[in-house]
Amino acid sequence: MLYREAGDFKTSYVADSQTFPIKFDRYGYYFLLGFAFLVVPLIINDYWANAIVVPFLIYTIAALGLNILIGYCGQLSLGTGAFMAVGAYASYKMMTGFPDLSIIFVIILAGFVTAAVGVLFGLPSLRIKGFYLAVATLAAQFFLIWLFTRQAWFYNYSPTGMISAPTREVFGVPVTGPRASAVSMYMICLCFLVSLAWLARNLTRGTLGRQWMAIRDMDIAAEIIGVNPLMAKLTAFAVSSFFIGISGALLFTVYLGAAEAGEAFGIDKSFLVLFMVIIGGLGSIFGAFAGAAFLIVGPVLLKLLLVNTLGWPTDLAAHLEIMIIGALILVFLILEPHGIAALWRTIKQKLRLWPFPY
Amino acid sequence: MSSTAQTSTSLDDLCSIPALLARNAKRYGMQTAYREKEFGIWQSWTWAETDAEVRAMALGFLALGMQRGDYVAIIGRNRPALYWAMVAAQSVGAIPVPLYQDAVAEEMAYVLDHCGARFVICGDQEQVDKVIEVQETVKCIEEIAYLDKRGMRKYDHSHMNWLEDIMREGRAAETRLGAELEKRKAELTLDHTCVMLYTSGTTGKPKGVVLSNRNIIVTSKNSSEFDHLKPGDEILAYLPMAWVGDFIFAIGQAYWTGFCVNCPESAQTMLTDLREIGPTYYFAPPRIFENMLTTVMIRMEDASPLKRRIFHHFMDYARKVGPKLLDGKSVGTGAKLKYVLGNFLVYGPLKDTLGLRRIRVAYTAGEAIGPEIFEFYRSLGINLKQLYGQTEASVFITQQPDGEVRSDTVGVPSPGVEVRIGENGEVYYRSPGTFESYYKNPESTASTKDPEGWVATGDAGFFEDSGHLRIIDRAKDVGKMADGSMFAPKYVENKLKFFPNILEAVVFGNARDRCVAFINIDLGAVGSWAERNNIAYSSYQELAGLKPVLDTIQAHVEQVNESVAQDAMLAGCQIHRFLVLHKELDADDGEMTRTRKVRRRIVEEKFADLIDALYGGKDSIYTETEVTYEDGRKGKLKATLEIRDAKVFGQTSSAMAAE
Amino acid sequence: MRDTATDEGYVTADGRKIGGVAMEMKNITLRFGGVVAIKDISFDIRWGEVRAIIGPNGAGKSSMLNVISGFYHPQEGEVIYKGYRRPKMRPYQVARTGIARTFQNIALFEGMSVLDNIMTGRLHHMSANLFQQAFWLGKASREEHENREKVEKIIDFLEIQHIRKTPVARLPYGLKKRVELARALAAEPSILLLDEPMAGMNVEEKEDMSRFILDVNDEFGTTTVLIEHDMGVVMDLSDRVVVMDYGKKIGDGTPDEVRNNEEVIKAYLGVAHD
Amino acid sequence: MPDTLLFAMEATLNGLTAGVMYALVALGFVLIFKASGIFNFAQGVMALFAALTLVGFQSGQIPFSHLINAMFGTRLHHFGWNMPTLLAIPATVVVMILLAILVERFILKHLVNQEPIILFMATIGLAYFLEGVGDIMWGAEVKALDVGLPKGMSMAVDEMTFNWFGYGFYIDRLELWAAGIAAILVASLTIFSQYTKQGRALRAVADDHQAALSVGVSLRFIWVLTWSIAGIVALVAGIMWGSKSGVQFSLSLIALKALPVLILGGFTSIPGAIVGGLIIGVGEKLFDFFMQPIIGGATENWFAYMLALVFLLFRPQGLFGERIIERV
Repeated sequence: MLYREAGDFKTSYVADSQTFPIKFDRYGYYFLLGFAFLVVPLIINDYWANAIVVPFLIYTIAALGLNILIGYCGQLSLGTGAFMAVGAYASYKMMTGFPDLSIIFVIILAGFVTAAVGVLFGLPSLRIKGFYLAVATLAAQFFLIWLFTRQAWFYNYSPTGMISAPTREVFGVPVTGPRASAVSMYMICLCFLVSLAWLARNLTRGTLGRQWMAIRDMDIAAEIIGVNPLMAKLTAFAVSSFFIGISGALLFTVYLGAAEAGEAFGIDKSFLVLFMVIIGGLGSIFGAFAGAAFLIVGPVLLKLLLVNTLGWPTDLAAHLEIMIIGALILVFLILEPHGIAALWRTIKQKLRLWPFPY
Repeated sequence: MSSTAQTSTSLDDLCSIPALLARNAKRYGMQTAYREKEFGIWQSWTWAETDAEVRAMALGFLALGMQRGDYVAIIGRNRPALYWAMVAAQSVGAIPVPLYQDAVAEEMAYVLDHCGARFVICGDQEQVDKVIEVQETVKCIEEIAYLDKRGMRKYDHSHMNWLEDIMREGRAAETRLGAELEKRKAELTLDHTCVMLYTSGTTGKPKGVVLSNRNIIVTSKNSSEFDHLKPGDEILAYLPMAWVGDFIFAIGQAYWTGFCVNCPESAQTMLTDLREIGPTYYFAPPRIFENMLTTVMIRMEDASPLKRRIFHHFMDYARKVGPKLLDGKSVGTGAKLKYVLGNFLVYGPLKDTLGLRRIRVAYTAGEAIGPEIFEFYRSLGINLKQLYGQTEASVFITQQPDGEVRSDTVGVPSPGVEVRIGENGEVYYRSPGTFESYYKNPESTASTKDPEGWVATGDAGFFEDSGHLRIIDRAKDVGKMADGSMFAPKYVENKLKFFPNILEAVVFGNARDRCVAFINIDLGAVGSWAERNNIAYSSYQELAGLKPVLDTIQAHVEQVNESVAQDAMLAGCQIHRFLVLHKELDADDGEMTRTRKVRRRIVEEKFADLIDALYGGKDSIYTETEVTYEDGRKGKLKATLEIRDAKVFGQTSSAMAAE
Repeated sequence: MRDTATDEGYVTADGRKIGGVAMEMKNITLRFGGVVAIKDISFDIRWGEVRAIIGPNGAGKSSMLNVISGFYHPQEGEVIYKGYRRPKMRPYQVARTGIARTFQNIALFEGMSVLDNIMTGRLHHMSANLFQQAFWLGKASREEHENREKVEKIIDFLEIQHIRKTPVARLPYGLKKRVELARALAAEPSILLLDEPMAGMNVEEKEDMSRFILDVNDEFGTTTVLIEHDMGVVMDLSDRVVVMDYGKKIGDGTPDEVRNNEEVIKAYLGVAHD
Repeated sequence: MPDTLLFAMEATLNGLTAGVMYALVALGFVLIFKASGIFNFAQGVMALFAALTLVGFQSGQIPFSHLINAMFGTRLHHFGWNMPTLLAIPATVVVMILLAILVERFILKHLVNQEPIILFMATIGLAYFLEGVGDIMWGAEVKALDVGLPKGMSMAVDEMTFNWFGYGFYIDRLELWAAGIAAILVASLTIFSQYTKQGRALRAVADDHQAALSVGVSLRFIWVLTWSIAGIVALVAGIMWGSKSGVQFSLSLIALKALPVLILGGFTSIPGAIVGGLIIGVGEKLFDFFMQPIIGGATENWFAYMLALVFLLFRPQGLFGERIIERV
């Protein structure tokens, strides 16, 4: 209905293969960017930043990463939590080890460290598939968490076993530590998210992305037509872990400020991100955003409704939340196995064909 | 005369298509001249690039030894390179002769032989094969060039070239032949032949219509100014290149105004390509608009009830308001607002999915278009107009100016065209577009075009008070009634046939005092109506005899009478009595041609008894008719037909007019 | 019979020049555990020819194709390719030596569009590294569009423009087969392997496919090796035919030579009823 | 005899008994995986749920009392009577069978012939759902479970070992019982699948879905059946684990522990599950026993997975799983 496509034709492959080939979508996208960068910073307050916006941004990054691994390369992983922890602890060690190093670099480097670890635990994927691989990643999950909780070096022998982020500034504005303002937290996460989403798009649109998908759809055939499984899978693990590592680093340095591997990056985190990817839609970048939004905003609204409005005990609300999330996942898998992204696609198609049914 | 005189002076520097190309390359160098959907995207060429391509091709042609006055046949679907080939041929002083690509070898053979083409330029293997077949009989062909390399490797290339190769040689020969090419281009004047187009004559062999540069360029100039065409306009070139219209739109007007010509990927993808491009200037014969409308309706049938409701509601509204708005008449603000809403919900998306959203000017011509079809597009806010023309006139004879559009006229004489009605009602015209002659056929030239340059169209028509021409019928079919007033059966029959319920109609009345008609109902339409109102019927004959059916038909007839009564000249053609035939007119029984044209004479003889009954004033008649069944058996069909009187209008006035 | 690698090609009935030996199978034997799939088979493939391997179901044709494409590694015998003995390679390495193939039961990437599927065939021709791709720097995007151009030529050649952007999962069987051929062609292979290209097709589709196979060989001079158990089709397509039965080679030569070979006739009468 | 060795032996014995628990849960996985190719991640939560329900019945709790109170501001908690264990257990069994039916009715039926990954995800969703429901039904606080199984140090073992080595091993009697019950369970399952009609149907489906369907085995019935059995196995596991260390969320985590067990044993082999369970049980105890001094304790958290991982690299199809031949 809203689409006006007559005369919106392509005279070059560059134009034809752009991210938003349809003018209408393109403008919508520009509008959103403008809104996120220019309007939100003016209206955002601490509550919104902490309750919804910042976690949304951070988890979207993680979801993007996991989506690359599962959605694009078809390698199931339950180690997300641990990889986020790697990012977090790497950034912590670097911040404390090299106080003058810019936080930006710290976070990016943390990403690279995680990528390395990811590759290490990705190696089995060359011989193992499906659930078997999932178990292998569980090994990563539990081993790494154990490492971070039991080996004092990782938390600088602090008596509590906690790690806490010192204040760091970007252009003289504190973005981590207690003095960081909502806006600065928001902006740094937003910048990371936008640029990482852009990277993800580039990687998935080109030959590497196609190799991933080939492996996902039919690994044997893929190898026979010339895809090197080793390269494809390991790059997927590396890139995915890079993303996840960065989100972990942000979660710790910017959002939590202080963390303990056990409860900040436990197996439930792995599942949370996994759900984001499933509900959002496997193999879709938009899906990562949708899924994260859904699972971050949903619970908050639920809590607002049950606790603040109906005044129910928080623990009960929490249980209900778990139950509802579980139910939602089932509903989604049954109604639309390909998640919100697919839903969105169908709606869009309808709009484009309006008033015709096909 | 005078008009041509003054234009010719102003056109001295732009006296040929190559000259126009040169101007465009200078003036619109960076603007897009051609686009073609190929390899997934719209390959584009600016005017400057086009100029270079054409030059390379022209030089190549020179290198191949193309002479002044050579005839160059061009066969293939609309593709930029083939258009360039025509211009390139003109540049070296040769004359392009585009042919219908779907023509069978024999037809092709006649044309190629008749114009003595030395060069043939083919789109692809299929065409080349035809030409090679033709070459057994036609000896004049010396060189064949083809555009699409696919499957051509195995052919003997001693007298065959890939167009690309020709161009490469041309570029190589720049220094050697450049000067010669310039010379040849400089020689061209307004009086040189621009193109030769063969009209698929209804009777006898096709005739080669010779059109001079003056014809094409002046006509293009006038018609472009008439519709304010401008650079940046877009057209989709999908109609046969051999058809004069395509030549005028895609070369004449395009080169004059410098707008962009888009070629679809293939015939199958035409509609999707149409949508992608979204032309601003569009021509299509009524048939295409009709099919489009049908598909729209079919697709809407499958839409959800709500959608359908919205759609129909707003479409009905549009029929009321749309045309008014288009003609710039005032309708209250409320109505405007509702139209805007409708535009957002229905019209806009609809036009967009059809690819008609950006249209500024659209034309239809060739045959009468059903008023409701015409109105449908108008009401969507598409500026669809009618024009009347023919090859001999370089298309334009009359056309409808913006804001004066009606479904039943073909508009006012195009700028520079003089039109007069002969005493037998035939339409004559004279214009700068008037063709030079029929190639190698002086006698039919003489018979069509008199010494003062007046050309007989062969159509009968008349001017309304509004100054709009209305075409009635082929002149030879128009007769006189007893009272001497004009008898134009086709005109009335067409009006009847616009009703979906009526499949065929035959009107009689030549040299009689009043008109009567046979009617064939449309089994599909009426049948489904019967089912909807669960009326049982076993046969066509029974259905045709049903009272409710006859009532509806009568209503239709009377409607037609009313509209016929509108214009004095034809008021006499109103149908006083009619009957619905008990059988469908059928080619197997010789009542129609295979192309479903009614054989008037035969019907008249075969159903003489019915005609007498109609004039005799009986109100029913028993008849037996011999019929041929699918399996070839013959049989007798017995029936008693009800004859009805139809209300006629303003009889007296017409009678007076007649006296 | 031309089994010796020495002579320099021959000329076919329709006058095409066939070059020297492209690939030679020397005494190939392949076992799965105890089962012998291929037993001591030798034959050669020449540049520019259409070479068919036919035989009843279970004759070991597909296994042979899998040996050529390096998916199976024969226990005995060697593959001489472009004059050199081919060492044991992973399938993807073999693919990079210019051998592309299609699969008997279609192996397209169901989650991707037709275009992307065909683009995967081009991956040897793309060398932008991870970072160039991540930032879509010059090389990555340039490569992408250069190769898109090549792919579009193939799409045009196989007349599948109208389904360019459709997800392959939605395509009918016949078209899928064509897309798979396109993917193999996109690799610009020196040897093209077709595994029952016409399996499960109706007559008309078969005709189309044969036309395309011939056109490919004709247009690009691609050396083509194809497997079929439907004898008829093969005979008009191929220049030389190897006939297998129960893992053994029972005939090799021009279609006519093969047609008149008793063993072949026996073998085919034997399975005439299945 | 050196003490370390004795301690090691003790650890081994403890490991064996712990392994039985793992084996019990793994058993549930295998059953469902064999019959429906579904990797039922919710098995552990089912155990938790079963245990919670059992306790709930015993103590006569009112289901969803918290929810009801929250909604209507009532103060409900208990019916005021306690159900005898011998009644509570069958009741719980009924609940588990009901659950199986519901699962088939509302989930599996709609997910037929989806890719395994989707089904796996679904069971994760189910796990979350059940966990939430369990907590809401019976409250999330840690509960003690007592079905009258003997507890505490087994004197017999203590004396015996003391007489042999002059050092008495500490073995919890409960764990001996657990081992016994597990053995019985496995035995009866084997008998069931060998000698009953349903059992054979079950095996048929496991071997070849299509074939089974064609001979008229109702897949839906089989699913309900297997999920019920899995439910009962879960109940047993729940009882064991619950009476040992109380009914609490950690119970659902043994599900994760069962994964490596399956890796070792292979997803489709019942004996595999048992053996795998024991290996892991013993392995992690011994590993912890020897490595604790060097790298610190709590290695049970990951040892099992690492073991499985290393193992996978050499034998991707598991201990008893059949070899995979890749075809094109």
